[in-house]
Amino acid sequence: MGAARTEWFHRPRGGRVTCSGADIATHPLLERVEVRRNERVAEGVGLLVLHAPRIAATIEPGQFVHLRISTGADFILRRPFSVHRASGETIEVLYQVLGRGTRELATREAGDVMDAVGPLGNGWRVPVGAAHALLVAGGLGAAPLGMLAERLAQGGIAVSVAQGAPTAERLLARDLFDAAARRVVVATDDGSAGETGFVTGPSARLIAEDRPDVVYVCGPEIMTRAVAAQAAAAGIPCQVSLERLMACGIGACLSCVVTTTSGRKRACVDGPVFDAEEVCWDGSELPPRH
Amino acid sequence: MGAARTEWFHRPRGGRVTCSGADIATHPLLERVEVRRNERVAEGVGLLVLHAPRIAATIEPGQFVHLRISTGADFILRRPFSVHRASGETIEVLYQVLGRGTRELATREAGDVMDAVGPLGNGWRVPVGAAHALLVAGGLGAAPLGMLAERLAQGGIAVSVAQGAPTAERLLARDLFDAAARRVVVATDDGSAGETGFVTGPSARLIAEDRPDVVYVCGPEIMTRAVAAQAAAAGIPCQVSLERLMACGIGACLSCVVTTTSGRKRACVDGPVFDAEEVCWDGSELPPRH
Amino acid sequence: MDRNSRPVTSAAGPAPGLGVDLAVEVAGLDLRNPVMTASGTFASGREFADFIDLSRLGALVTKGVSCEPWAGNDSPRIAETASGMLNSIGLQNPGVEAFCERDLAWLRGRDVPVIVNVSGHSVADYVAVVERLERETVVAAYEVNISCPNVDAGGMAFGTACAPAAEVTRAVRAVTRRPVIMKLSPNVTDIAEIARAVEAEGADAVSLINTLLGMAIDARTRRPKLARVVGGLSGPAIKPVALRMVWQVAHAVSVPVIGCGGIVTGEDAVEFLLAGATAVQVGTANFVDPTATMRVIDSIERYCARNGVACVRDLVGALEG
Amino acid sequence: MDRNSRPVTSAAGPAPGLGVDLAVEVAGLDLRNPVMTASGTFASGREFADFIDLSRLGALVTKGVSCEPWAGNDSPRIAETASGMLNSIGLQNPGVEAFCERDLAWLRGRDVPVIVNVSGHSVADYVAVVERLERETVVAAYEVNISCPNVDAGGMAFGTACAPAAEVTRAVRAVTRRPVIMKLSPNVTDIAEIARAVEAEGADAVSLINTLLGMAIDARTRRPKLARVVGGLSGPAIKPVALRMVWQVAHAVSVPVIGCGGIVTGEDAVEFLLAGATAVQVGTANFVDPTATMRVIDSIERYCARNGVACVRDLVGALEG
Ligand SMILES: Cc1cc2nc3c(=O)[nH]c(=O)nc-3n(C[C@H](O)[C@H](O)[C@H](O)COP(=O)(O)OP(=O)(O)OC[C@H]3O[C@@H](n4cnc5c(N)ncnc54)[C@H](O)[C@@H]3O)c2cc1C
Ligand SMILES: Cc1cc2nc3c(=O)[nH]c(=O)nc-3n(C[C@H](O)[C@H](O)[C@H](O)COP(=O)(O)OP(=O)(O)OC[C@H]3O[C@@H](n4cnc5c(N)ncnc54)[C@H](O)[C@@H]3O)c2cc1C
Ligand SMILES: Cc1cc2nc3c(=O)[nH]c(=O)nc-3n(C[C@H](O)[C@H](O)[C@H](O)COP(=O)(O)O)c2cc1C
Ligand SMILES: Cc1cc2nc3c(=O)[nH]c(=O)nc-3n(C[C@H](O)[C@H](O)[C@H](O)COP(=O)(O)O)c2cc1C
Ligand code: FES
Ligand code: FES
Repeated sequence: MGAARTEWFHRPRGGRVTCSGADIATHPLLERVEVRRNERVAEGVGLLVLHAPRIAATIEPGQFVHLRISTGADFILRRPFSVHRASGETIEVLYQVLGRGTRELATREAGDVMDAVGPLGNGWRVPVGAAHALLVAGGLGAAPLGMLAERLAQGGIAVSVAQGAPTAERLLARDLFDAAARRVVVATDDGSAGETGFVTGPSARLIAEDRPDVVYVCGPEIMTRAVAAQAAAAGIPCQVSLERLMACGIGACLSCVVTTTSGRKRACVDGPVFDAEEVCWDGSELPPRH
Repeated sequence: MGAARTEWFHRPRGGRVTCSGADIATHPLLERVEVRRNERVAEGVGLLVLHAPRIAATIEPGQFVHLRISTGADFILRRPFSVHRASGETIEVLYQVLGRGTRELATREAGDVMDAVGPLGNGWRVPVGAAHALLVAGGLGAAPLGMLAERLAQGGIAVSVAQGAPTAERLLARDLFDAAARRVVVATDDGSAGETGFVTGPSARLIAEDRPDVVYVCGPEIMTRAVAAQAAAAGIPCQVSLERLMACGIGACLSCVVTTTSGRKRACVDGPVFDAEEVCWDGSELPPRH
Repeated sequence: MDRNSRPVTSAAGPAPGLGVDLAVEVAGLDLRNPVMTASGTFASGREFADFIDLSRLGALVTKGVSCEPWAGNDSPRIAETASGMLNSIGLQNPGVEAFCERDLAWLRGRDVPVIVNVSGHSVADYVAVVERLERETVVAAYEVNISCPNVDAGGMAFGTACAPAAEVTRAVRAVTRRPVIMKLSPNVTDIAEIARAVEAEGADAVSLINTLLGMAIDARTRRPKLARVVGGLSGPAIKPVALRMVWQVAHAVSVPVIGCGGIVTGEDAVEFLLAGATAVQVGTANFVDPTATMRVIDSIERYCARNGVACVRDLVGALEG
Repeated sequence: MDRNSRPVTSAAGPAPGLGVDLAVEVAGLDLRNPVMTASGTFASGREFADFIDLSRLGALVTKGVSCEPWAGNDSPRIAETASGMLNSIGLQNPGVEAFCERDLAWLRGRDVPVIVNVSGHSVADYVAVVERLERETVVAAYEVNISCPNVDAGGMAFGTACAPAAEVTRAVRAVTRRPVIMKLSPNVTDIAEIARAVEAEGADAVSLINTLLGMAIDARTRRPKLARVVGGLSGPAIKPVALRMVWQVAHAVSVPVIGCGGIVTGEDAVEFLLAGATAVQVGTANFVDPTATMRVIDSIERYCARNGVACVRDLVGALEG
């Protein structure tokens, strides 16, 4: 069932889909980045555009940056954010305002500087010969899938999107999905756009109707797991992006482990993208967001 | 030698010098204040103008406010600052940028709000029948003496000032002193204004030449002590404003004690102004500023 | 300057009245809510009366009082640290006699349960203080401080081993029928063991934690920041240690636990209740915000209302596995 | 994607060369400066090689290694707290064999003294790890962790009483001539006593502090923030406790003390040296800034230059009364 693991070896990088082997070593760097824009895009969600030429030059879809938000004297861990889009010398981050760090992030203005570590983690990989991909996004899960949609389309791979969110306004990255995908099906909790309900409805339908060659999932872990099960049942290879609490972000502290069939792996370097088949859903996911 | 302690019972409040007994109870309040201006007045020194109508209404020269500078999530003690001047609904603070709190204070802009506890502490008192006062200011010690000079002059008391600072630029509150005093003698460490050297030169001369009825001193403790000794030798009553580390500022924590002839007293409520005679200089002053 | 001409302070208003039952019982005391002041951070309340309505407190715990007057330590006595502060006040107090005359006299009729924090250099000292206080009707209970890191003789020494902790408890227990709360030190290998020892001698409750022994150095002057060199660490920095100890002790004893250490918000207080505390104390936060206790009470109430908790007692020990 | 096509990282440059002698000797090791990494916060250095020049470190202390592979604890394993963090990693490691093959092989020839942090569930475990490591020439010294609060058997239990601490020291001492550094737990009543016990059994140095046992609760979910409930508190929050313990231990033993706990800046490091540490370790700060160790080294050097300290060793224990 599913593609053998060794077939996951292309990275969806623009038109040139390069082959790079399974154990892609990421060489993150520490970059002083400047805020170019920081604006509200939906209730409690901001879009941060950073001038980060060195990170932008190499970041792949699915990778993330670790931002040092606080400029104060006090100690605060970095915060990890997927890169939603990279173009030229800038990277974009879609963030949900939740706690101390993201509240502070929301107050940053154009011209402010902070430092970022990145690119971090592995990215989404494309199975050899894939022609059609389904992207399933739940809430903020749209963030790392936006850049993937763009790159897949540029690489000539057909894209379908199933997207869910609490409300129409919170269907993020719509511009990228609309531009890249030949089909976007949405569901909202309140029915303000698309069908009423979870994204697992559209994803099941798209898997059945479109028979994609690969499914990419990012969202709340309970949703991710459900979609992974749908893909597995249909025998379609599936990759999932998982969130864990992260201290270092570079593989040193072991705070971010995910239990896999081959032992505990670090979400920050061995992930955040995992082959769904290898993930042991052990109940250690983060509590759902407010 | 010196005036008997019971004679210290007038407060220098504008034209109406009221009698209020020795044990003046201060009723501080917690006020949300708004920054009206915050500007550099000298190397490393800022002037903060706060809209604080309720504190401004009752504050006396020599009293201070306890500012909550940090707006972040992290814990930081309040910082005490003498009120340099009060007029109408505003109070002014002259502050030296030293550490974490004052560095952050320096970044506050017009429109920012913070909260202040005040008025705190006792103020300077005027001996009965005093007609001529000498104010001795060292560095930032000019802050609480500025308002005193203004109020004494308004009350018809002749004012002389001896002022010292590292450089001419750092002779603070000059406007208030020049307007209120009939004589201002200055000394700077580098000779950029007045005589070269410490303020203890001018203070000794003014004590000898002018024979004031009272001496008010604020500055580094080593200077304060020296001037207090000059006044004592001349048999002139002297009040000193002392700095101690303060946690609560309202008399509850006992962190700010000053050793006096009648035991340990709290600088925040029993001071910061003390009758020089009662202070036991026990070497517990703060280390000199940078 | 007329006292009455000064503007009335911005005392936090009365409870929002969300229909939540905030009452708790600790060691036989009925408290209107679980929020007390932490000893030494609130004096005897007088200084805070300009800011808050003291009668809204669950209980008021006074600054430690000893038999004879204590002068405390030299200055500097505090140092700010990351998310906390060190203090080496050293239990400065005017002695129990002056305390009764000034502080208790002022507290009489204030409509707030008064818990007197008791210090001593010896077992006899503790007993003498309590015996003197027995004559004062305003005293609702004793909190016996066997955990102050800032005095040379006595203080923490009593709280860092079972035998002396038990001995102080036994001696105090023998001279009063009022509730005895033993205040425990966190500077120990096994706080649960100490808690069990004082419970066995008749303590009606335990309160914890007192401050962690710490130190700060000024690299510029190369000197300790405190004249006494070492002092007690308090504030948000110690909250994780305090929560852990409350949780351990709540599982080790059956008397109520009063939790303390770094509480600034209502959420902090709720965390202590969930960990097993029946009541909480707010300490260092009072210095930063003199209305801190009121904020904490109101916010616990809102937490309960929002989460469908009808009665705050339902939170006690309700940590889910 | 070619590895070489990626831009070179912004590794902090070489020492500014202010003519300060930064070298220290600890337990027979000659270090180019007093700054080490703290175990468990730096893996085996590989992850940091993109950011800094490892050969500039005084020494590199590896993540704890045990005889058999350990899976560590469940997630979540960390929680941020006020000026600090809790971790309950639980010494996850691939076992000494894999460690030698992967980590030590990579470290060979890196021109940095390697100190291997050793864990065990039993005395025999510790001995077995050291015996295996004796065959590896790249190992300069052992740091024996008898203070991890995150494992059930062993770990901290060895570090919280004199007898087991002494026993582990004796056993390890018997199987190696390399320097043995015992890493002490702060979760004790009297850390000086433990330090003396391990010194008596031949420890060449002591390092302290490991993390303080703490806990965090999510009021919203009513659950502990860590799957294991309790974890170790590190970061600036604990610095005052660490400094105090270093100062106490430096007065209690004559072997060198390696100070650790909340060091973020060069000034923090200087404070530890003044308190009596001969070297320091930077831990949690590495997570916030992967170049933290370099910043600390450079800033110690600048401190010395500015204050006329020709040789960093002159700072050790130079606290003024
Ligand atoms: C690889 C990765 C990519 C991510 N990408 C995005 C993104 O594109 N957009 C976005 O809005 N969020 C993203 N997140 C989640 C984001 O990191 C958290 O929402 C954020 O750290 C919360 O910080 P806070 O200070 O507001 O919350 P707090 O609750 O105050 O944070 C406390 C601690 O918990 C951690 N934390 C809290 N929630 C999460 C979470 N869900 N995942 C990981 N750590 C968490 C914080 O990093 C911090 O250490 C991503 C997480 C990971 C691991
Ligand atoms: C009654 C009183 C009136 C004062 N008036 C003025 C004034 O008008 N202008 C002015 O510039 N300064 C004044 N000070 C000193 C001022 O409070 C400190 O400079 C300021 O708190 C330093 O804060 P920081 O965060 O920059 O320094 P940090 O060194 O980071 O502060 C750390 C801690 O030390 C305390 N502290 C540091 N230096 C002093 C000091 N000299 N006195 C008291 N506490 C200190 C801080 O309050 C804080 O708790 C006054 C102090 C007192 C007690
Ligand atoms: C300035 C100060 C003085 C204190 N004095 C006492 C005291 O007299 N008796 C006592 O039992 N605890 C005393 N404590 C300890 C507090 O009551 C409390 O246990 C500790 O500060 C931890 O709580 P916090 O973090 O909320 O402050 C004092 C604490 C501070 C900060
Ligand atoms: C994530 C993490 C893992 C750790 N693992 C180890 C370990 O394996 N062995 C050990 O002796 N100490 C370990 N420690 C403790 C640190 O080495 C250090 O003693 C402690 O974190 C205090 O220093 P800090 O405040 O600078 O982090 C670990 C600490 C952290 C935060
Ligand atoms: S966050 Fe440190 S190993 Fe993944
Ligand atoms: S600062 Fe608290 S008593 Fe003076």
